[in-house]
Amino acid sequence: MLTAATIAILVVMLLAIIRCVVGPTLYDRILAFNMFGTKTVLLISILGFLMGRPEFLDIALVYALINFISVIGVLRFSDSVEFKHSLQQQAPTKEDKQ
Amino acid sequence: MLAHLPILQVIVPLMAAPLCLFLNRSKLVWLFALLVSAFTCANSIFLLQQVMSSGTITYQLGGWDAPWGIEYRIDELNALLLLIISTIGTVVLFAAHTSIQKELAEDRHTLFYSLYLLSITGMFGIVSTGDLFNVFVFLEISSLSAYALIGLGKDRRALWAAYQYLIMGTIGATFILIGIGLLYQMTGTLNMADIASRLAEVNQTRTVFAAFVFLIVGVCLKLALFPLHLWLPNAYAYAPSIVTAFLAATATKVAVYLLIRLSFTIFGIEFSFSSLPLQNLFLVLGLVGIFAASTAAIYKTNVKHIFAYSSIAQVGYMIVGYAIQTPTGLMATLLHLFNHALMKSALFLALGAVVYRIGSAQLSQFQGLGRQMPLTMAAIVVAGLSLIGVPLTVGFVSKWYLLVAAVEVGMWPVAVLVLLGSLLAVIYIWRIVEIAYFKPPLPGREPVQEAPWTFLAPIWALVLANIYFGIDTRLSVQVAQAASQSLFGINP
Amino acid sequence: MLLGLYNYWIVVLLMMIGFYIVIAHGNLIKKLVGLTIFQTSVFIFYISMGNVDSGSAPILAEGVARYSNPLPHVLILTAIVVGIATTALGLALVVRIKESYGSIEEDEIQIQDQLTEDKTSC
Amino acid sequence: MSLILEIGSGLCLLLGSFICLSGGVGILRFPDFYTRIHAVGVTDTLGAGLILTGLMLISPDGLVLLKLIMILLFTLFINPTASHALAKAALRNNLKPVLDDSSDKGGDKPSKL
Amino acid sequence: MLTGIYGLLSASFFVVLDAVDVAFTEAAVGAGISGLLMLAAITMTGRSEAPKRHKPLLALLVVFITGGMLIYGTLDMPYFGSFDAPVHQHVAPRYINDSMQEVGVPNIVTSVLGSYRAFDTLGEVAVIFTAGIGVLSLLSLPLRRRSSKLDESSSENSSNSSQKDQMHEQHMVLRIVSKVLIPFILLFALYVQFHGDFGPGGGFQAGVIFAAAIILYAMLFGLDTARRVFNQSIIQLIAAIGLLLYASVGVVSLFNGGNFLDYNVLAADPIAGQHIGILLIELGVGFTVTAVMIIIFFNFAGRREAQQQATERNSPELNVTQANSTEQKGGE
Repeated sequence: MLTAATIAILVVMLLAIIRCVVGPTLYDRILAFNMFGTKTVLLISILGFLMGRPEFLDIALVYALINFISVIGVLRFSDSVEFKHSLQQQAPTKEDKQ
Repeated sequence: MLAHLPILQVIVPLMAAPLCLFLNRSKLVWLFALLVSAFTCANSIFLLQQVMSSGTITYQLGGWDAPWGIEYRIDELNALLLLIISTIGTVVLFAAHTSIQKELAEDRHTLFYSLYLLSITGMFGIVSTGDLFNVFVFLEISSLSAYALIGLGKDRRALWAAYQYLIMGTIGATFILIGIGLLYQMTGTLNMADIASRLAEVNQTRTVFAAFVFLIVGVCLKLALFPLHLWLPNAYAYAPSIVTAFLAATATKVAVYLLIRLSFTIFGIEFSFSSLPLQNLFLVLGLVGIFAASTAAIYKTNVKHIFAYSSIAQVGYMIVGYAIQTPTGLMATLLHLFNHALMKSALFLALGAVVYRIGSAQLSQFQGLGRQMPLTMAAIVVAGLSLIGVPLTVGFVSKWYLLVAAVEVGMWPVAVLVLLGSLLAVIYIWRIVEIAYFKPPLPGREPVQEAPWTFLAPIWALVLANIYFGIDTRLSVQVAQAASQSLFGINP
Repeated sequence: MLLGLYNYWIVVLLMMIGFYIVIAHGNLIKKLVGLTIFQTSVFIFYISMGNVDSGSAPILAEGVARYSNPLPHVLILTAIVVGIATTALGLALVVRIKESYGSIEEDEIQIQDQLTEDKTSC
Repeated sequence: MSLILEIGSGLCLLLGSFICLSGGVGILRFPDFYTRIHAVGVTDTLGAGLILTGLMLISPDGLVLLKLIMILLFTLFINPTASHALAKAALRNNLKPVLDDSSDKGGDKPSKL
Repeated sequence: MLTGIYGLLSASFFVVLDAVDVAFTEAAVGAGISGLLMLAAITMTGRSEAPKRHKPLLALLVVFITGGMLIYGTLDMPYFGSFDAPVHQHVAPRYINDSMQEVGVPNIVTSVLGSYRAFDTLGEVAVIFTAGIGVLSLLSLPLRRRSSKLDESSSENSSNSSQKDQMHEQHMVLRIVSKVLIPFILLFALYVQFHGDFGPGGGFQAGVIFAAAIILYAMLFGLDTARRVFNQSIIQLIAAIGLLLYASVGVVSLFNGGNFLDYNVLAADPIAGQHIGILLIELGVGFTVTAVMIIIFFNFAGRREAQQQATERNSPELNVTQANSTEQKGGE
């Protein structure tokens, strides 16, 4: 049963990576990234049981947290002004530096 | 406390670096850092004395025996390097306070000293450790702080130079890491002496050969050996003057040390020079390096650039001495390590003084400085003569031994080429002298004053050392001879 | 017969990818990303070196006979820290470069440098 | 007793895996961002919950159980929040729900990260 | 962001290979911190990229030579996972068999890291410290400018700040959830810190998690709010204290008559001494790592805000359009 779940999760991770690479928008990528992170958490927990070393759960826990933080981080930074206007902004910054 | 000398050498500057942040007053921090580096200097003199009288010192960190714990192992070579680094570090630091006041913003001063001490720590760590992975860790300390120090330069090109250095340096460090991994895989240990003893069984495997190649290439990246030197000139030219003076005198020396340590102690002479055509390769690279870099130096207009390229050329001399692979050749290399540190730090410090007064290191700005800053320019001339290798200076001593070594094994062409290379040095030194002494001062510029004494004292200390060790060669030659003989396994 | 070494070949592949990015890309941040990949490949190399068939994680527990080799893990912990330190410093440099040059492309920076050099030497 | 637990955990795991798989298919096959986030948001939370419950049923001791519960709680907290934030951010940046053609305004960004 | 996935993937890889501690670190570092830093840097530098590549041929050549060299080297290596490899025979058995008697810590990685090779770890802390100082020296803003900017933004540039508030308002759900989560994260970090003797974890990982929690706070509640709690100079001192704590443990053992970092002399019983020593140095590591990570992130983010304000002040018309667009978005 555990093995089956592992395989299923691996397949889902693969699908998520495909979506992540294909895009097409930034948000799709973030979404796939988030999903990937969740699946990693599950994968690690299951692996811990498979190998009989439940210490791995600590890592899964860290993953859950880090995943959240990095998704928030991506969102916050993609909200920022430069991100949206990075192309328009380059001209003025160049001028005022010289 | 005497038994703990090896570790104190590293640990004192390491602890002083965070302490700097507590003091937070520029002058106070400077005094503190100076005190610390003076301590390391004294410490290294003691160490050298101890090593010369009673042989190799080992020190087990954490009380664990060697292959399990980390071991410090100081022999003549390490002690010599420690002495060079700590002396140069102290003398250069003496001028730092004056210099960085012009070149750095006020709130960066504390950080500067902290980074400087960390950089010294890293170099001490590399030199004194007997554990291969420890070398990597301390290599990273010294190079990370070097990147940051270079990035502090005023010019924006300093940033770019630091970035290039970072990329090249990290590639080099990663190569070294791969090499360490391969070695570890074949021997199961990280201790240098232990690796050396266990390597004999697996000598013939391709893995060890690959490890050797990776380590050598990694070290050569750090060493700025001729084709891998691209990061060096800009890094030296745009860093703050103090940093240049310190790094130019020490950073490449540490890499040379690593090269020697790797090929002689760990892999053994037979392996190092028989598995690869290392001798010919290094001879050619060294000689080409001397000529290419000296020629490039002739055409540069920034004096810092000139001396940076000359550094690459000097690395070429060291490599030639190393590649001759006789005790005399190695001795010449070690002597040149010592001597080059003396003359390069003097030159770059004097340049720092010039930059302090006129705010530029462009050759065209040097007009008339010979009369306006007589002491500084005289120092540049003397150190420059030493760079060329004129008798009665240190440069002559090391080149003499290099020639002797080359002639001993019948490599006449090498000897001739080394002499020719020195002639190129004459040209670029002459350009500076000509502009500084024989051209009128720049019109429209206020008369430049002589450099302040905080500059002149260390500069002239170094210049006098240049002359002293050029006349009285007993000390340096004795130590270098002992070191090279012990590396070749000859008991004096 | 050579299948016993497959792990190292994956590492080599990763390493080559990372190294290629470092050398060939002009974008400074991409270079750093490549550097990270390069370093990580070395980490994997070390870790796979320390692995033992049917070994377990090196935390002492009852009923476990074989453990993986802990030493590579220790080394790599240190190396990871060194890696993140390098990355942080490199990114800081890139940010400063962007501020003062207005670009993070290698060739544009070189062109600008060339210009300033010409100006000063004239 | 232990047999029942094992059967229960097996069922939970299977169901969870199935739901995860369907989510994976969803993220790949659905036409635009908002439907995708729907697929992922729902299945991720439910699937993860089921799998973790399945693991809890066979956990050997208390500490492990506690950690699993913590992970479950975190997932329950984090996943909806992240999905919410993501959807909101997408909406604010004028990414309109499109059914036929996903080449809308956001699509022409060179999103390479 | 693909770096993030890459970090996650490589971490899972480490898990498969039994390297728990490494997976732990890579999870926190590769997926979390380094990704965040990359993002912060990318937002500051812009995402545009010149498509052209130079000298691909030369690069390929170099890469292939290196790769070929490595493959050539691998040919004589012991097989993957084989127990007879010299790696597993020479030094490592002592760690596995005797560390329990000599150090008394079940997690072998911790005992090697903290005791046998403690000096490497000291070097590692010094590296992190160096990086922190380096970033500080490169990115920190001059004090004068910062204070003057604060004045401006509070007095004349009120529209800007209100816009910022609006941005925070929009993340209501996020903020509340994070408020609930952050204490747990901090608690978890402490658990990792002190549980490192028995399970995966230790000072470095704990420090990263701790810093991540604070970074989360700073991202959602604004940098200035976070700065009020974690003053720049105080964090600097914390970083210094961590390194000093570590080194002074070594110095104390020097004075107690042992070698540097020899914990056996710290207490009457060697095992107890080892415990004290490892605990203290892990604390030191945790302090420094936390502080340095926060320093790095704050300086990146602070630089970004300064840049943003500078461009807004210098280009009013851009500012107006931005304001318009945000209004539109608010309306939707």
